[in-house]
Amino acid sequence: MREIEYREALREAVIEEMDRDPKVFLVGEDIGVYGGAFRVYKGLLDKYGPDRVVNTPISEIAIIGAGIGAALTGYRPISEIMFIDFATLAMDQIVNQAAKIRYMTGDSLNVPLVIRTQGGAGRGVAAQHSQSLEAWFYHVPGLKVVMPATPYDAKGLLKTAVREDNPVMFIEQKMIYLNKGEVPEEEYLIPFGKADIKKEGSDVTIFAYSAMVFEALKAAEQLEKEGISCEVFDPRTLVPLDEEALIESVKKTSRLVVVSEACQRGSIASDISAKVTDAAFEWLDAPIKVVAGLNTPIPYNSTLEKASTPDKKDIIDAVKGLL
Amino acid sequence: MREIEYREALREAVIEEMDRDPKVFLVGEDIGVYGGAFRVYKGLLDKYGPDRVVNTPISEIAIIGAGIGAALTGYRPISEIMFIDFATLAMDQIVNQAAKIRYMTGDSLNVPLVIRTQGGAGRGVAAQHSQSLEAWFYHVPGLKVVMPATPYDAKGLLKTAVREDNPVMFIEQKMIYLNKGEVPEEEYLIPFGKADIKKEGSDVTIFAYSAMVFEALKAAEQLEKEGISCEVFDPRTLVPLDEEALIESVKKTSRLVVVSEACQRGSIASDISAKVTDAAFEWLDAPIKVVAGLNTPIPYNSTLEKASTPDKKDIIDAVKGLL
Amino acid sequence: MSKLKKQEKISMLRTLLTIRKFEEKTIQLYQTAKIWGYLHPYLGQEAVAVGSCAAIEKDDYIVSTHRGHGHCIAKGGDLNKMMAELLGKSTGYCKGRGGSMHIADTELGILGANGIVGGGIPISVGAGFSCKFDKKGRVTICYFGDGASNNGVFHESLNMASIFKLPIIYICENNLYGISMCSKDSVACKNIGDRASAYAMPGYVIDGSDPEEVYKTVSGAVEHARKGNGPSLIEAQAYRFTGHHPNDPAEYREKQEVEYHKTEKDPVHNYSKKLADEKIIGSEELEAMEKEIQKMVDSSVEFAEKSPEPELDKFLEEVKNI
Amino acid sequence: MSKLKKQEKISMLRTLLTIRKFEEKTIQLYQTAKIWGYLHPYLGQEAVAVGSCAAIEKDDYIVSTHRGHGHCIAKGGDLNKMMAELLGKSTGYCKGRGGSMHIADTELGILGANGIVGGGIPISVGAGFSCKFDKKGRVTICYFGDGASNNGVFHESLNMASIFKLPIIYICENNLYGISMCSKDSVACKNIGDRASAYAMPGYVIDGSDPEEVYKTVSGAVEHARKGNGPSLIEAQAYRFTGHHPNDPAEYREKQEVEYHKTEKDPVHNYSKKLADEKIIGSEELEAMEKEIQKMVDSSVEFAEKSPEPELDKFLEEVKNI
Ligand SMILES: Cc1ncc(C[n+]2csc(CCOP(=O)(O)OP(=O)(O)O)c2C)c(N)n1
Ligand SMILES: Cc1ncc(C[n+]2csc(CCOP(=O)(O)OP(=O)(O)O)c2C)c(N)n1
Ligand SMILES: [Mg+2]
Ligand SMILES: [Mg+2]
Repeated sequence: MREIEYREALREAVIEEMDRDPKVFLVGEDIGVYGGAFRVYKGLLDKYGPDRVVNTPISEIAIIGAGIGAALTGYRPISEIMFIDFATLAMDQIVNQAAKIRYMTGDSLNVPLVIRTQGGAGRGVAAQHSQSLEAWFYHVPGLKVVMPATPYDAKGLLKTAVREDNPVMFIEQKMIYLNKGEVPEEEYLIPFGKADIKKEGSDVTIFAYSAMVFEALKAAEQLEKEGISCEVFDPRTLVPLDEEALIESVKKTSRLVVVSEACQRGSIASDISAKVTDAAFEWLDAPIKVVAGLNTPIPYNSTLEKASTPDKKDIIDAVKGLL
Repeated sequence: MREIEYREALREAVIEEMDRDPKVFLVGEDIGVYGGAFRVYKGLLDKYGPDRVVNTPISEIAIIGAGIGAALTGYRPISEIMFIDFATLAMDQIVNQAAKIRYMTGDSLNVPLVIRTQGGAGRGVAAQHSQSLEAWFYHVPGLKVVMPATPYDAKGLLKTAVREDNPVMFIEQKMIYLNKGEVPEEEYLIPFGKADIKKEGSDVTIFAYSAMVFEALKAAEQLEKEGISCEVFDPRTLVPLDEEALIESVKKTSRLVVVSEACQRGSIASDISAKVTDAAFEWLDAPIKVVAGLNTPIPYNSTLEKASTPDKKDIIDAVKGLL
Repeated sequence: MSKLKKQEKISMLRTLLTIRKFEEKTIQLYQTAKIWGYLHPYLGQEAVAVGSCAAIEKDDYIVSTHRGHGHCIAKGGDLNKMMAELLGKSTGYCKGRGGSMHIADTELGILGANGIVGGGIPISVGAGFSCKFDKKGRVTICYFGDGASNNGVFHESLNMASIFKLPIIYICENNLYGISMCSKDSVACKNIGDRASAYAMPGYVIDGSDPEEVYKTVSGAVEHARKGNGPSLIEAQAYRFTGHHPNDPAEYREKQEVEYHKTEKDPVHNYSKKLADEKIIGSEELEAMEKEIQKMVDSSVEFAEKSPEPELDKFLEEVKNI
Repeated sequence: MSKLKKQEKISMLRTLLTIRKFEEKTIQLYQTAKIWGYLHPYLGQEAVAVGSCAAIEKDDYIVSTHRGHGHCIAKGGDLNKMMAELLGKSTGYCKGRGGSMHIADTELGILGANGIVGGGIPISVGAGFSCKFDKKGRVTICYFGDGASNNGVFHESLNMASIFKLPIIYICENNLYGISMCSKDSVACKNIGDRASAYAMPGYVIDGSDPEEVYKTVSGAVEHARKGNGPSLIEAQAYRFTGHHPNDPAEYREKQEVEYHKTEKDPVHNYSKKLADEKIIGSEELEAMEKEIQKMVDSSVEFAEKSPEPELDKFLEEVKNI
């Protein structure tokens, strides 16, 4: 199969959905000629014109508001927040408005809005451009949270997000835009709430999402050589979460390592740990191990930066600690 | 000992600290003549004048910014966000600025800022005025998170917060402002990171904070009658967390119920569960039980509202489920 | 923009009275604890909603606020569903989930009230995009208060609306207060309407107690918008007759100020008198109208009281799909 | 406000040159990957920082931006510590933790650069309160870009600064672009400086490529502020000579526009020439000055390169106290 970059997969998804449905349009900063900070929208202004590729001022809360208002009135906007760190400026519209409108209004209104953004460390862009804040959105009833790791998942899930009738936080990771992966030429969709076992295994389940899937795979590969068989479980969407598949995997392996790039305190990793403790305590042969970021703002210096988020080695250590 | 209201305890703390240190001042909406939405600052404008009780326009992000800038330059402001739901408008200043400035600037600067706010359900003020969002701040390195349950704790911790050299989220709960409790006339301070066992017990530890402490106490009282002895563990400050005391309590009781008013998915309750699983798995006789809010925007209708946050009964059920 | 016909004037008066009586009733119900949570009465500002909604069509949009009953009624909202919502009943606009601050009606283009001050302003931008893209000549009215005009969302939204020439009419209801802070103290410049120049859009400062003045100004702004010339900002000066909410004694206001507005600037009283003076409505007709409206309001209460509470089981089921 | 003395002019030229040469060096280092992350060069805007910082005292405050090296140098920042920070070293201003966008120096009143566009604007309000409360006549300069002026924080902060009459000088550096969006497209009104009227404060639109014009205007605003008359807004028009960052080819700009500014509006070149024409500095003197500055910049690189990396163990220890 052909291989394309993660960002190309996203672009294809957007193009297919914009061609399919004239109600889909894009709003965000520097998404015109510039094509977006990571060039996901490169060429789209030329293709669709300024009414469908709305290049905005630096006005995060209005970017989300524009998406919500259009969504309420029949459109299917994709609002972009350039860095998830800047979502801090738009939290009212995301959390108090988009997430709650359908519920609060007794289903009178609904908000088919996709919010595309990206987070994570690894590029030396320091504390205000490297956060992993997905746990905030995960904690807000009314938001879907999607964090694809591969080009294949990115494309299939973004297309599903555009067709979803409720707001979706679609969170990418800045280090994987240039990763290549197999993506079929034919159209496909990936349903929300359906995990993907990125590698099967029998001794330990490693739950990992977004860029951490690759650290988990590297860890699994090395552990394989040492005779330890790991299952790499990628939920792909955190809300809804494929709990059933997760419990099944844990029942099979009896051991769980949960990985998240975000800082450990209050991370989604903790939540998964609590969930599985509650649902599958009797199946566990060892305490669940959480591997997550340090409780620190992300430092600029690259040695420190690397030390502040988990990698292959941390996962290997955690797995070995369970056996 | 004399008994005073929670809000009076807060007011006393503010007065004592303002009298002690001329650098302490207040910023927020309707805190002048009006005395704040819950009248915590009643009379303070008269007492201290408009330079120390700065009544602002409805400008949440500037209210926090005003606090940060003053804190950077030698003052000790208390910024108020009327409802924690409105902190969504100020997240950049709280999270990207206040929380990170000391770290990012290599300790050149620091931010002795207290952010007072309140959250929680119970007053029929629906989805945009009833959230429990402490998990967001808990997840942000660089913020202290304080959530006192009693007038005594409220006063002692607020005084400590004002003297703390780093930003503090001081989160109250709207239903307990009129609660009365014993507060000595003499000055006292309560250190951060020091839990308070609100009731000793031997069979199960109930971890609860803020208003949930009272539900836990009610549950414990009833369970006592049925011969089940519960220890009610109130961390008082969530960051820093008195992990040591918690582990000790769990070692004693071998069973843990964690309670949080916030919606369960991604709550602090989950995080505590994960922490204790990791640190005291071998001491546990049963899986940790999380009792938390439903994953829903808080409804207006009071029957539904009540059903959406935990109460005594939910805690009793959880405790019994462990035995 | 056409001149108001006699029938239209009577219709405006009817709506003024409807809002007035509806709000008086909600305050009663609040004081007897049938309505709880927050309630922000629209008393004193009726002419803003009435004059502005009279200037638009059913398929135009409005974005409302926490003080939103008036907007809703003026746009054609159903009193029964409103009252049922205030009582938290399953027949309410929001099935009892929202209460006073979240009423919406898609059919009528009511895109929702809002518990967040200024929360609707960014949303109006998106509705404005829809109106522009649809090319059906639709417009959006966005209401907000003097207090909201100091929030950052005002700035971002009006700037964006202007650069994309969105057909939006921004109506700032300056009722002189946020909760307790006077707009003379909270707004740095003299008139909020003057802030329009910062966004290169037309700005107006008008008497919001006069429905015809509101109608006229809004009609002009609507025409401007429908022609593709973009948004306008209208500061409609009116007064909040009650405290911020029914239990607010409003000690931060001078008695005189309150008295002045209640006696000199009561939109309902003044407009009744005007139409009487113009012989558009006779005193008997007016009395009949008032009675009829009162009956409607009373029957909305009856409807609401008889309506069932939301079912707990259903709620627990619904929550799984949030 | 005093007229500039000869020595002061020379000092301004020296600072212009220092910023110029520092920034040229950082771009080199970025292209050889010694500096990583984000780097936003100040080339072309030097006169804004220089003219404005010349108008204030050491104990006055500045609040800077992501494009902040110029502000830092003009306020007296230490080149060694700056360069060491850019190289992520433990001797840097932020001990290597912050990088380009977070440099601060309490002693010099530099309250920090910022990675968030507009992030410093609300902070300036608090610094302004301090200045006001202290009654020592201190002022705060708050820098931000044309792009930032469209963010809500601008509105809330300027409104608040005005109603409390805070001694703040808001300097909007309009370099014509956000990242790629031209301020002619992003700002709804003609001049950002004109937005001052929305906050009832004096507004100015000036040539930001001329350090003396900047100095003069800022001095006036500083005097206004020190007298207790509150804030001012100054739009200083300048141009970003590079792309948004060193790797940005800036295809969204016309070549002509770039050429025009580089040839006609180069603040460093123009001011060198002016002082030469005014016989304030001779060509040899200038050459010597340039050499000396180049040496200083080079030695800052040397200092930085020789400096130790932050220690990992210490970091892990520190993290426990965050
Ligand atoms: C963002 C936000 N801040 C504060 C509040 C609390 N609050 C509710 S209404 C109100 C006053 C609003 O004033 P204005 O915009 O003038 O509207 P009015 O109440 O006068 O109609 C305030 C401060 C809120 N709901 N939302
Ligand atoms: C809140 C926020 N939104 C977006 C960005 C991404 N960003 C970094 S610099 C920049 C352009 C800023 O433009 P301007 O304020 O004119 O400053 P300039 O770069 O021209 O100095 C943008 C959009 C950011 N850092 N912060
Ligand atoms: Mg008002
Ligand atoms: Mg710019």
